[in-house]
Amino acid sequence: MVLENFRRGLEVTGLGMGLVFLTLVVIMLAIYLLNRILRDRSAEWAAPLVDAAGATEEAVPTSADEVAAIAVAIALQKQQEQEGGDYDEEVVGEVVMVASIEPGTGAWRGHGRLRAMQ
Amino acid sequence: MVLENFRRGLEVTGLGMGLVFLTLVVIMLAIYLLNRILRDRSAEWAAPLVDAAGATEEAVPTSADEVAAIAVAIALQKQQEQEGGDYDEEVVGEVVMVASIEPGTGAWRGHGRLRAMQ
Amino acid sequence: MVLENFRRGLEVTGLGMGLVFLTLVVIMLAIYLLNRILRDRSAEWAAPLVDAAGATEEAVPTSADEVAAIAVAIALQKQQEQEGGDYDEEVVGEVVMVASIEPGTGAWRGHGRLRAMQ
Amino acid sequence: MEPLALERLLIGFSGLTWQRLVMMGVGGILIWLAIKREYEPLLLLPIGVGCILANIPGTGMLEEGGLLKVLYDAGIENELFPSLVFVGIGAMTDFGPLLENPKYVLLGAAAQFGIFGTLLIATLLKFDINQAASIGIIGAADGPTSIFVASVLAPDLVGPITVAAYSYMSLVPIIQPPVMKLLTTRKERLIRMPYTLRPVSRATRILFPIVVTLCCSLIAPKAAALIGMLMFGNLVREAGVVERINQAAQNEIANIVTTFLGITIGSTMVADRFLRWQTILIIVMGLVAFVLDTAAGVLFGKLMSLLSGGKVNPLLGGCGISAFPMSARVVQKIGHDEDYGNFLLMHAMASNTSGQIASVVAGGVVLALLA
Amino acid sequence: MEPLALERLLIGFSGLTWQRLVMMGVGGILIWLAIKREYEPLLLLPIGVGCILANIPGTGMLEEGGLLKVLYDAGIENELFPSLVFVGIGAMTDFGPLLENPKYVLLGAAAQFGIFGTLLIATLLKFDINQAASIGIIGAADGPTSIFVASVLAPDLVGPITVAAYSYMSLVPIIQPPVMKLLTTRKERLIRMPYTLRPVSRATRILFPIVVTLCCSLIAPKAAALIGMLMFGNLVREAGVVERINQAAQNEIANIVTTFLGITIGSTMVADRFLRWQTILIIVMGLVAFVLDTAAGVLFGKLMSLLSGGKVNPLLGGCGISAFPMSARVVQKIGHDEDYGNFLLMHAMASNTSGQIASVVAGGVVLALLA
Amino acid sequence: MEPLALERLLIGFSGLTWQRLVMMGVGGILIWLAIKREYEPLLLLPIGVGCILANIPGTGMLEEGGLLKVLYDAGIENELFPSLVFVGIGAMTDFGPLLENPKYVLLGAAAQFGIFGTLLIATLLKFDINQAASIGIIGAADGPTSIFVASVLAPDLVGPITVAAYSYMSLVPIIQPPVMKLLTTRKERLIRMPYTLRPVSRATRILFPIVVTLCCSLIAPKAAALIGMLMFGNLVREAGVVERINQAAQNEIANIVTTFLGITIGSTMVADRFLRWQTILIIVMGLVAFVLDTAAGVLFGKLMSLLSGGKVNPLLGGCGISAFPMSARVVQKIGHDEDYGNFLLMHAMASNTSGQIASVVAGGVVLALLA
Ligand code: NA
Ligand code: NA
Ligand code: NA
Repeated sequence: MVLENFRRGLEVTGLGMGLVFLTLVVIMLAIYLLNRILRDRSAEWAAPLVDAAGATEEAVPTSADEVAAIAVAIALQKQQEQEGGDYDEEVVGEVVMVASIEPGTGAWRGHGRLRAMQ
Repeated sequence: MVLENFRRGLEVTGLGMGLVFLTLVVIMLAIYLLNRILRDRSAEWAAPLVDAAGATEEAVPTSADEVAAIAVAIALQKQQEQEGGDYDEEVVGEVVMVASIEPGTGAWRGHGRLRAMQ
Repeated sequence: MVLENFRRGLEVTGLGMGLVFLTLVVIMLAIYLLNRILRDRSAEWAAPLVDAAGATEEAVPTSADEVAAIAVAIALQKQQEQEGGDYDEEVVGEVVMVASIEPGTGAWRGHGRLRAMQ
Repeated sequence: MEPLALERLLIGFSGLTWQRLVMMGVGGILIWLAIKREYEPLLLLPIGVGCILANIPGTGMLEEGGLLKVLYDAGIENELFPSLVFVGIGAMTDFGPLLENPKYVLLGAAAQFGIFGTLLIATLLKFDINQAASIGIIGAADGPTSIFVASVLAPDLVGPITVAAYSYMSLVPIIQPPVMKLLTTRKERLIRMPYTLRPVSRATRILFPIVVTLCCSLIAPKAAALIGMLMFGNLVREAGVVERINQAAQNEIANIVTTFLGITIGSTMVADRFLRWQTILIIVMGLVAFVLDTAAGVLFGKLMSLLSGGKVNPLLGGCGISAFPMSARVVQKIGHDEDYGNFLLMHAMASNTSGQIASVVAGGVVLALLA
Repeated sequence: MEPLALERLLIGFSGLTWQRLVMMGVGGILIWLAIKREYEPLLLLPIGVGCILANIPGTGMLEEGGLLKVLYDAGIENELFPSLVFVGIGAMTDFGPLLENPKYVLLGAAAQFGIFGTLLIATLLKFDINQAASIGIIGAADGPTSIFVASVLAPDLVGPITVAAYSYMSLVPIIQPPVMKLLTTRKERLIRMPYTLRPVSRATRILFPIVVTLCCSLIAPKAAALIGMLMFGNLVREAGVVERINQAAQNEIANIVTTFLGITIGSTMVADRFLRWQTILIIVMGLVAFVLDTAAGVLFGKLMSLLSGGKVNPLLGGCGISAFPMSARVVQKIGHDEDYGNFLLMHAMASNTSGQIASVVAGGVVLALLA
Repeated sequence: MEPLALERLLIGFSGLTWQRLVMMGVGGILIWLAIKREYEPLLLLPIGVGCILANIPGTGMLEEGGLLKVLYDAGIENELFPSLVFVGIGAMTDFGPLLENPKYVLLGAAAQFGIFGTLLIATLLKFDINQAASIGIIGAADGPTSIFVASVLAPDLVGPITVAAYSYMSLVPIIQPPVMKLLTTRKERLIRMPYTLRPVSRATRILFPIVVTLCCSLIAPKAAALIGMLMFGNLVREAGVVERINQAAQNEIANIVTTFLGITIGSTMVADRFLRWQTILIIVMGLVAFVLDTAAGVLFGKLMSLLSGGKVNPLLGGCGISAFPMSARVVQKIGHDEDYGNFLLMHAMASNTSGQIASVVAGGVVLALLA
């Protein structure tokens, strides 16, 4: 019984590792293909615009802008403080993230949500 | 069969549109009635006060102002203390997180919630 | 039947109150014991550190202070722009809302969460 | 390894008929519409994913105990998901404009004619009466109502009907304007409607959802679950003392249910049920339903305009459907384009929210007559 | 249209008995209490809505596959909802004051006498033993415990019992003071209790919920689900390393479950089960239970005061019930009104939180003895 | 009171065997590991609580209608919970590094050898083939996959397997380094891999989850539920137009499910199923699986290094497992410790995320071959 199980296990191992490699090789090739085909067409899939309801799920630009502006100000001040320190990409990325301020429960935002559920 | 279905459909349409109109006419009359009866009594249903637990679910402006004021004070003090001190990367990261100020898990607020569920 | 139920009720009352007191006396003794044993060892169970992913779920006070400070600055500037005009509650309201910024989808924070679920 | 196991291993490929491939393509198109065109992405994206997953052979996800079957039984079969979505919609809807102008309630009733008109046409296209009614219900312009009714009367058609309903709701800004313009004269469209804010007491706002629940449920008891949940949500919104439930309805519950609703509806779109001529007919009929809705609403608007001595702009009738707030905005835009000083929005909102209620009532009535 | 269909169409009106109308009125009153008087609005408002919906004829919502039946089966029948609510309560409760003053644990035990005293009276009023126990459990002053016990011992009475429990919890500031004053002398009420903060180690806070779970569950295994979830919530709170679960327990889970708990409880209040003399007796008995709780607690407080040589203010006994933190605040207020320098709050909190635990134990014991 | 009732009353003590006490101790240890050592606290703490509750005698929580049984049936039996957790993981995972460096996909495949190697060893230890496969799946280094597979092939072993999987995932920073160092030369570890940011188009990011779903599901249909949900989560993340679902997946759904997943898994750890020699073997085999994963990955990394002319650092192979991002960080640290100028993190991330996908595929393949 043990040997029978082991024999079965060998089959499972062979077929299993084979299938895992097969699947991932296919995925690898698919990524290469996607990267090749879609490199130039990325502009076509532009970032989502403000939707028809005038409401986005994301931050409200105005307030976000304000906050972002402030964030930049802080970042710049810090940079000065650090006297030309290693001011890297990270900072920019984080400034962007400030935008995820929740706009509150304003009416139009509510409508934006609402519309998506009816 | 088609005609039978169509005949049935006509019945459904007649009864259906009739009932829809009936329902909405009743609702319309009810609203007129409510508006007439309740116009003068609106003061009676005053806005909900801060509940007995001393906690509201909404944001409490006053405390926010206070917190903001305190924050400014802290920020200013920090600036003075540091005077070009070791402001490290981490701080930038925290600017992003700023936002996660929870209106507080203060004890009384918790009790306000709690009371409602026992 | 009523008397039979009442008799049964007396049994339930006696046993019931007895068991309730028994349980709570045991709990009381357990707390005394815990307090005695663990008073000196409290340092050992230190507060949880920032986790390996560098992300905490709690708010980061420092950053909150900074944002709050900024918010106040905005509010003040707006007030000045309006030249003592109708500076109404709304502005304050917005200051409050700054607090609801989501910490973002920062990569490492995400990883912190992620790690906990795999 | 026995041959059986090998065969089972290849089920993914051996079972891959062209029909399933087509359906995966349909799923892909829905995802594309959701992301690229932003057509109701919260619904169409999960529907697309569900459609793709449901058409992969041999996954067992649609069988007893499988993930998609579990979700279907948990939320569609018993109509839990549409009901819960309505709690969220109710909590997000401000019926204030309707309370200020109760007469526009009638416009919502008129615009439900699309449901019944389409039902009639569908019977002529050889659909049986229950199927025809389910197709007509696309004219409710309301996702949960469509799912609710179709899952009772014609479970096999839930997929295409839901997809049609959500798609045309996204297309309201394209479908409605030509119909509205065709049926109105320029003079009618120029009718200005001054808006005076009439304060509505808090008591009215609180009693409104209760009254609506009672009226609708007594006349159309089968609508009670939907209208009850819609109005429960609205009561929670207006009560002001249950902010935790209000937030839960608008956020936690709405988000979680929406996620699973889409996937589950998508999973009903299996090849052998979806790839029929019927489906194309349903898609076409859905468009007819939206057009008839708009037409009936506008014509009724003209009647009201006539009776009121020209004080009502007939365009308002066109937005008596459930697609909120897109339809109200369409009316505002058309009026505004003709005359920069014409602001119909608040009136249109009243008409539009009445369409929300009327569509649920219509769904309940259809169920009462046929279920 | 066949006559059958027409009859079915009018079921909303033909089935509308006066009893159902009365029940809708009861639902309306509960909503009014929730909004206008703010009596436990998070529970009473949904209960009111559920009550109205359940009494509309012909909706099918209480039948197999209907919305309210689905919710009932999903959460009350199997006692899932009360258990989950307890996770949230545990996560929101700070047992610190109790850990600082363990002796007040006994006050929580004494105040459970209301359960058993009421049970005895109820048997004399011709309720059978299980019904009597379910009515007595109103004296637990604890919604989930009442639902948990009553849904096992007397499912028909879940509605009135739950409504009574939540209503009287809201009325604690009105019910308790006269009883407390009647049973204490002014001299007793003037007893000051200085509060010295005794630091409780983190290890104690973490071990406390585990120890309580073990003690309670071993002595009263039927209480394991409730006490286990209550203490799981508290462990999650004190552990400090599972903030996501802590937040989920206090927010997502608590809000979602609370929403459905109320509607579902309300849906059990159908006319033929609710409109009996029994119901009025239950409402009255509930008041008796709260009064007996308070009286037994205060009398036990007097005993402790005696034994401690006058160092314990007997008022503390009155807040050994589960209604937290209202009851503790009542005691603080009474003490403070008599003597502006008397601050009993922290001691009262200890007594009050012990009432939380004791009430669950009592519920488990009742189930163990009778289920 | 009849003797029967008294006996039932004491069931808590009379049923308290030493085995149950030991299991409560095990639960306590898990809670201690969660809080004190912070080993996957979000999972191990609830598991510990579930373990304690499940071993208290006479609670009825594991019987039909009991809380733990209800949760088990609702989420583990039908594999709903693991699937839903994957939606959250997908929404939290950035596959960007993998899309920039597709060749590292192969490292994820190689590191799955631990699953099969352990399976082979387990068969020699007299486990039957299904049990052996379930034990091997600990090597997926992936909680939900382990639960998913084990609950089908060997439901009795779900408890120890899940605990082993989560525990060793926490121990990755301790288990992997010695294996990695043992199998690589210092020269190999010093290989620097410059990282150049290659922009990945939004279209690629959006199509990636769909393509992965199709590839994996067609080859291993049994993996469709898991991979489908993982990739649904990722699509939701990348789509950018369904932020509500994205947030729900990462927060509401993830938190709620995680809470119950742990308790439910813990509840399978009852004394008579857990206290066997088998359990100890499973714990040991789990460690073997992690070691074999790492070894196979590193060896394959050496092969890639050889074939690429020394441009690939073999350490990358070691993080081709699902334990993300701990494993990637281990590789970064080892490389960095040897050479302060060596930054392997982004490459390691690619390898690590490919391990995420590969582990699910492996789970599906195992199910396809044995279920
Ligand atoms: Na609607
Ligand atoms: Na309690
Ligand atoms: Na994984």
